[in-house]
Amino acid sequence: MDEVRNVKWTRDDFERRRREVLTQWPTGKDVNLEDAFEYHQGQKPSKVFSNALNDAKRKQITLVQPRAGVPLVQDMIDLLTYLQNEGEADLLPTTIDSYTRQNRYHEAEVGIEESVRTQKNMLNGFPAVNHGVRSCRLLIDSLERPLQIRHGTPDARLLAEITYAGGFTSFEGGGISYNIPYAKNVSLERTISDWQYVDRLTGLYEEAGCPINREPFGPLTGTLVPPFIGITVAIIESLLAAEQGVKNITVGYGQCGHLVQDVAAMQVLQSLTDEYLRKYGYGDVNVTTVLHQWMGGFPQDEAKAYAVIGWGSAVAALSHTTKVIVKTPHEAFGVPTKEANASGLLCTKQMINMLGEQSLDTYSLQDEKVIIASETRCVLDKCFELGKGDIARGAILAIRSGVLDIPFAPSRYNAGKMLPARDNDGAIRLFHPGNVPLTTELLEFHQQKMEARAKYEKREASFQMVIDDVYAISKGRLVGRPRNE
Amino acid sequence: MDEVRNVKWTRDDFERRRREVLTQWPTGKDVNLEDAFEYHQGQKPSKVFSNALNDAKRKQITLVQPRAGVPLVQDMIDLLTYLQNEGEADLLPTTIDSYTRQNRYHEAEVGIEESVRTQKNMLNGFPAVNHGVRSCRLLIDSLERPLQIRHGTPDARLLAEITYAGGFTSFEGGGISYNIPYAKNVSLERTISDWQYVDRLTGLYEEAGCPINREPFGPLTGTLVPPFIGITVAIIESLLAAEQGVKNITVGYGQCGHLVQDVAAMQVLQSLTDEYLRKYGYGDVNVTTVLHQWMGGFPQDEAKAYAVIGWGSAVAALSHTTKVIVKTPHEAFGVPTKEANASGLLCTKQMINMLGEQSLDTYSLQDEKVIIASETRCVLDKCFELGKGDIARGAILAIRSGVLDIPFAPSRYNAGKMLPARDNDGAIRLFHPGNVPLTTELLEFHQQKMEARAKYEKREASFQMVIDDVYAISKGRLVGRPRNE
Amino acid sequence: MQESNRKKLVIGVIGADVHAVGIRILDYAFTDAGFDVTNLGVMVSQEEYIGAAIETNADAIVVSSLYGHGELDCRGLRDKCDEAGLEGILLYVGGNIVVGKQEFSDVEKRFHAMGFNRVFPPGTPPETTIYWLKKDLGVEEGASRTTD
Amino acid sequence: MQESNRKKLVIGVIGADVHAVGIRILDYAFTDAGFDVTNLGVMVSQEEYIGAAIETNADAIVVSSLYGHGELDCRGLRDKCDEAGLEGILLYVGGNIVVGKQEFSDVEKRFHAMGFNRVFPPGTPPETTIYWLKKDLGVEEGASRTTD
Ligand code: B12
Ligand code: B12
Repeated sequence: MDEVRNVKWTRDDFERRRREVLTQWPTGKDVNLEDAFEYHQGQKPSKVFSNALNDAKRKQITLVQPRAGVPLVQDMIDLLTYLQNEGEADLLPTTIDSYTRQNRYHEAEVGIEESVRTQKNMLNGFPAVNHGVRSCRLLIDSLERPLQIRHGTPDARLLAEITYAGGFTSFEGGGISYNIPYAKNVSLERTISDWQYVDRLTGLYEEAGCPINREPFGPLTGTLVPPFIGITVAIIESLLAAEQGVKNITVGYGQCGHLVQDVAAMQVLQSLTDEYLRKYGYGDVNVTTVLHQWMGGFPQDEAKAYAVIGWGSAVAALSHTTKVIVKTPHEAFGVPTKEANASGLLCTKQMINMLGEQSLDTYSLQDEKVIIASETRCVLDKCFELGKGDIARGAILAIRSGVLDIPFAPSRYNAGKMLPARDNDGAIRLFHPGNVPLTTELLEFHQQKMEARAKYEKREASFQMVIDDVYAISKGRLVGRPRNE
Repeated sequence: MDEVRNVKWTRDDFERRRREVLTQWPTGKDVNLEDAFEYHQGQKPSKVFSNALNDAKRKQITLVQPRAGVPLVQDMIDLLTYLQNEGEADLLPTTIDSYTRQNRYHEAEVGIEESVRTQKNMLNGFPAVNHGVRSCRLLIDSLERPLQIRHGTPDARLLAEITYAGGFTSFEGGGISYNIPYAKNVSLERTISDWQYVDRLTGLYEEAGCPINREPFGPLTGTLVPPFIGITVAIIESLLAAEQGVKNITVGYGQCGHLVQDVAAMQVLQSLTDEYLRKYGYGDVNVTTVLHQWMGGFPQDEAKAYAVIGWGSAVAALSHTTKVIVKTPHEAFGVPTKEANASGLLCTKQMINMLGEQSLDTYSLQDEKVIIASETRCVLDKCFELGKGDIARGAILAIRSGVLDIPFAPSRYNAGKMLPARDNDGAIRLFHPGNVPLTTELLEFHQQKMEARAKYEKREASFQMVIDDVYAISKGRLVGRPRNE
Repeated sequence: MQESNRKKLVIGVIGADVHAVGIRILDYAFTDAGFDVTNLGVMVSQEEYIGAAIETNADAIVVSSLYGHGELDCRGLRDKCDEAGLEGILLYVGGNIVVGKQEFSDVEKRFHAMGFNRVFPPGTPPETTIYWLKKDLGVEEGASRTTD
Repeated sequence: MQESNRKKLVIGVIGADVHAVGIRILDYAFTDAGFDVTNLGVMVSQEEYIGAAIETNADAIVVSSLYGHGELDCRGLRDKCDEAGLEGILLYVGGNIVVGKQEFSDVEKRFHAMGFNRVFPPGTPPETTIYWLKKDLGVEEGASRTTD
């Protein structure tokens, strides 16, 4: 593979790869760009994702979106219709199954057949590649709201081709955020390049007047990710996407649970993404934000799960994110029923609407914003430095060396040297910084926060503390206190 | 009746009335103070309400308490055992039925008989007077947590006698808070005097070394009550109680829905109650606080109800109230099943525990505290002035004249001239001040807030706006926006 | 609608029930919809409804009950109406009329058996009640003042 | 417990599943409880489990599956173990092993039929698994290192 650089692909480069991509599975042959553009151009404006988001941002309201995916087409239509009508969802998803995410289309085919045979859902999502362009359009045409593909696919080129041609107007993922938390053995060179493909494809649609929204996956592993890590990844992926011609980006963040830290993070996410895009010449990109309700382990009790959902909704409302991705009371068990999914939506909607007029203006919010922004700049500027000005190159080197380090990631390309833990108030701090290049003052800040907690809990900061934090919310707390407490 | 004054009753005065009280219903004859003191003194300390509250206050944690009452004794034991064990309730209630609340013991008796006959709960609570001392002790002895009587009884003298002798260690209510929202035709002279009786009785127990916690009913009508109104009533009832020898008081407040206003109100509630008690010579009273989750109309959808419950829990946690009174997902329909009740508790518990370490320190919190405290002082000081220094007298005159005015109250002794409405951010302000004696600056403040909302909504402030606010939360919002919006 | 043509309603909250908010809003909404409303407020006895209905020559009695004792409180109201010469007067009941979340069709049956013409579930919006009142009392839609 | 006496476990997350948190914690907890743990991480194929079990002479294979495809991924594992000469090796499975919230007793039955010795529901704490491992592998409680 050529060395990966953050440079817009030529049409030739793109076409050369494209021939390969479209033959990965038989349904690829049904993709026709001209026909696709026409389909998009004929779409009702209210069904175009970017329109809904830009509109919400202007009105300062927060849209509500579930996750949902089942193996069969008609079931999928029924499910989404239900979430739209009964769940009052503003935006609709199509969550892709895990075989498709690994490009294992043969196994996905088995899953479809088994699901038909057993009348049970044997796949954890919708295998869009196997179903192909026509089935996607059937989905789009059956529903009133904009639809997005949500997945976790390191190589999503064929998936993007098929679902874009199928009429989807938003696509989640990115070269880092859909690799490190979602793969074990795939190199960053590979995924960044494959996502440049997706972004270039998105650019082609934009150039044809068909806006397609792109959404880097903010929460990463969903497990004690310090805000600046997620924000750094979001900004890098925004820069990479913008270079390929993407014009509509939604940057995301997974709720940490600490009100002030979360609101600060959402604000920094928006402002620093805007700033870096402007600085590097992509000032014309529309940036919106998404908050993911708590992405770590959930409590099993449904009433307790509602509390976690409610708290995520409150944070989304108070930080005025453009949209919020919703969990369900079944989270700890498995893919939710449509009723459970709608319940999560309705709980969220009520909270969002109740709190939409309110804002936070705490003293500590200012401090926290300064801290998160400083941390992000430390890492991001170091990435540029490592890449000698090229952020694609820089990101690869940063992750390799642990400058950019994602906790609890399955990928062997991730250093995994940094260890996060909560401070005594519940904010996520660094228990061990690994190679993350923070300033001495910031490192001291984290250290003091951890010491304060250790002192309060009368124990040394240790990996046990991290484990306690991983379990905490599922056991009814935010901070994982010692068991004997 | 003698003129009511805030003066400690003599033992003679008390005994004279007592003979009357204990003969109001046959079960009264089983009350024996010496025996009652002995029963209380033999109680496990962990089952005494005041101990639990003082302990929680010291530890800065928030205890969780449901409402619950069914007509029959064994059902009541089963219900409370369930809420204690499955619902993880820290404090237990016994909610009294509405006939008992109106001293209609004959009708309560019919309700008991009908409930036995039809195997349905024909009463909306537990008729403790009809069941008598022994049944109360059966309740107390069957449970591990402290128990409180929660009711809404203008004349609760016999109820207090029986349930105190029955071993309850906390009793809700007060001469204003259990009259104006709970009665139509009962004079304040009457209820303040009757509650002096209850408070004096409480004092006798305290003097015998049996602490009984008293809790003025903070939320009043639960319908758009501006914070300073509730706080003023709480302080007046605390002063009246303290004079009669009450030593453990929990002042309460019904959540308004606006985060900053609610947290500010809880803080002012604690600090001003402490201040006025100290100022008038009752510095030895232990004051704790309670937040009631949203007391107005609830949404019917259970998932939406969870959002309202969750938001109340979040506010309780962030303001570190000593306890929180919990609603259930059945609120809009009727008295909840035990499962629904436990769900409300578990949702609350999760939220409280997740957020317990966090606090709010917003800029506007300081402003809001100054506003609420100033408003409260305006009304309270005027009450003292009207009563020529006597707060019992002053309260009666203040309510008669609308100086102290409770919105949407059923009592004909309440002026009902003040009209509340929400401002554009959702805080409760005065749409029409009636005779409430605020300073010109405060009146101007309220007026400006209402004008800002009217302008935003492009309509005049009117009673329709108030109605829209009454419905708002049940329809999924906090601020009742015009329908066409 | 002419003053004299206005249909007359007696409304109130029955029994020992003090829920004061809903009835105030119903008063406002019914008046706004063109009815002549006599609002007895909360804690209204069966005798008070009947007295007021006779006095105002009412077309309907609208009983509100929120607190759960509705079933005990409403028993015998139809008979008492008949005895008092109010045979056939329209009787509505609504609110949270029984204890707890019960299957509404059962509840409706029981209250129909008690002589109520219409029985409404929790949270019925004023518009619905107004719609049925007009229908049952033969008020033409066009003639009435509309809420805006 | 002597080094040589330690029971040997092969653990990992099966199939295309990348949930990395639980297995890391199980590794930590099993090691702490005195087992010799070979952790294959996420996305482990049946062949990899078997290879590692032969190589380390393992006493048990602990299969974790979170993402819902457990039923498809686990099929045939027992047969392949038998073919590879691992007859009778202890097979555990746990996590969120099917799609959605299903009646666990049914799920358990299906996985028992597939040859798993023990099947655990969502959110099983490490202590429970350790308890059964010790029981099934005949580890005396007193002899093992305890978690504190
Ligand atoms: C964090 C998380 C993620 C992260 C994972 C990051 C990473 N790489 O690790 C991200 C966001 C990337 C993710 C992705 C996906 N996830 Co996910 N995820 C979760 C979540 C919220 C928490 C998991 C976790 O870390 N828990 C904390 C650890 C400590 O607990 P644990 O994993 O449960 O493990 C413990 C126990 O289960 C037990 N245990 C585990 N294995 C075994 C084995 C044995 C023998 C025993 C005895 C015990 C045992 O011990 C462990 C330690 O205590 C869960 C839901 C939940 N539990 O709340 C969903 C969940 C597991 N995910 C799910 C799904 C479907 C997915 C996706 C397919 C996306 C989608 N469609 O929504 C992808 C899958 C990608 C892939 N190929 O695998 C579903 C599985 C559905 C099902 N089984 O029906 C869940 C249940 C959510 C849901 N309700 O839909 N996920
Ligand atoms: C506010 C409130 C109170 C306040 C009332 C203040 C006051 N004086 O007005 C306070 C705190 C004092 C209170 C006290 C009690 N309450 Co209360 N209260 C409520 C609450 C939260 C809201 C009521 C309200 O104002 N809603 C707003 C108005 C606009 O709506 P509405 O009252 O429902 O009326 C509308 C409709 O129902 C309809 N409607 C009403 N009547 C009629 C009649 C007809 C014919 C039609 C067609 C329509 C109709 O039109 C109205 C306008 O839109 C409700 C639960 C809920 N709905 O969320 C419980 C609720 C009504 N209360 C209840 C109870 C039990 C009590 C108490 C006994 C205390 C207790 N055990 O918990 C006491 C009773 C005291 C007494 N003697 O009456 C129960 C009734 C239970 C049941 N039926 O099974 C409820 C349902 C709560 C619950 N789930 O337990 N309460």
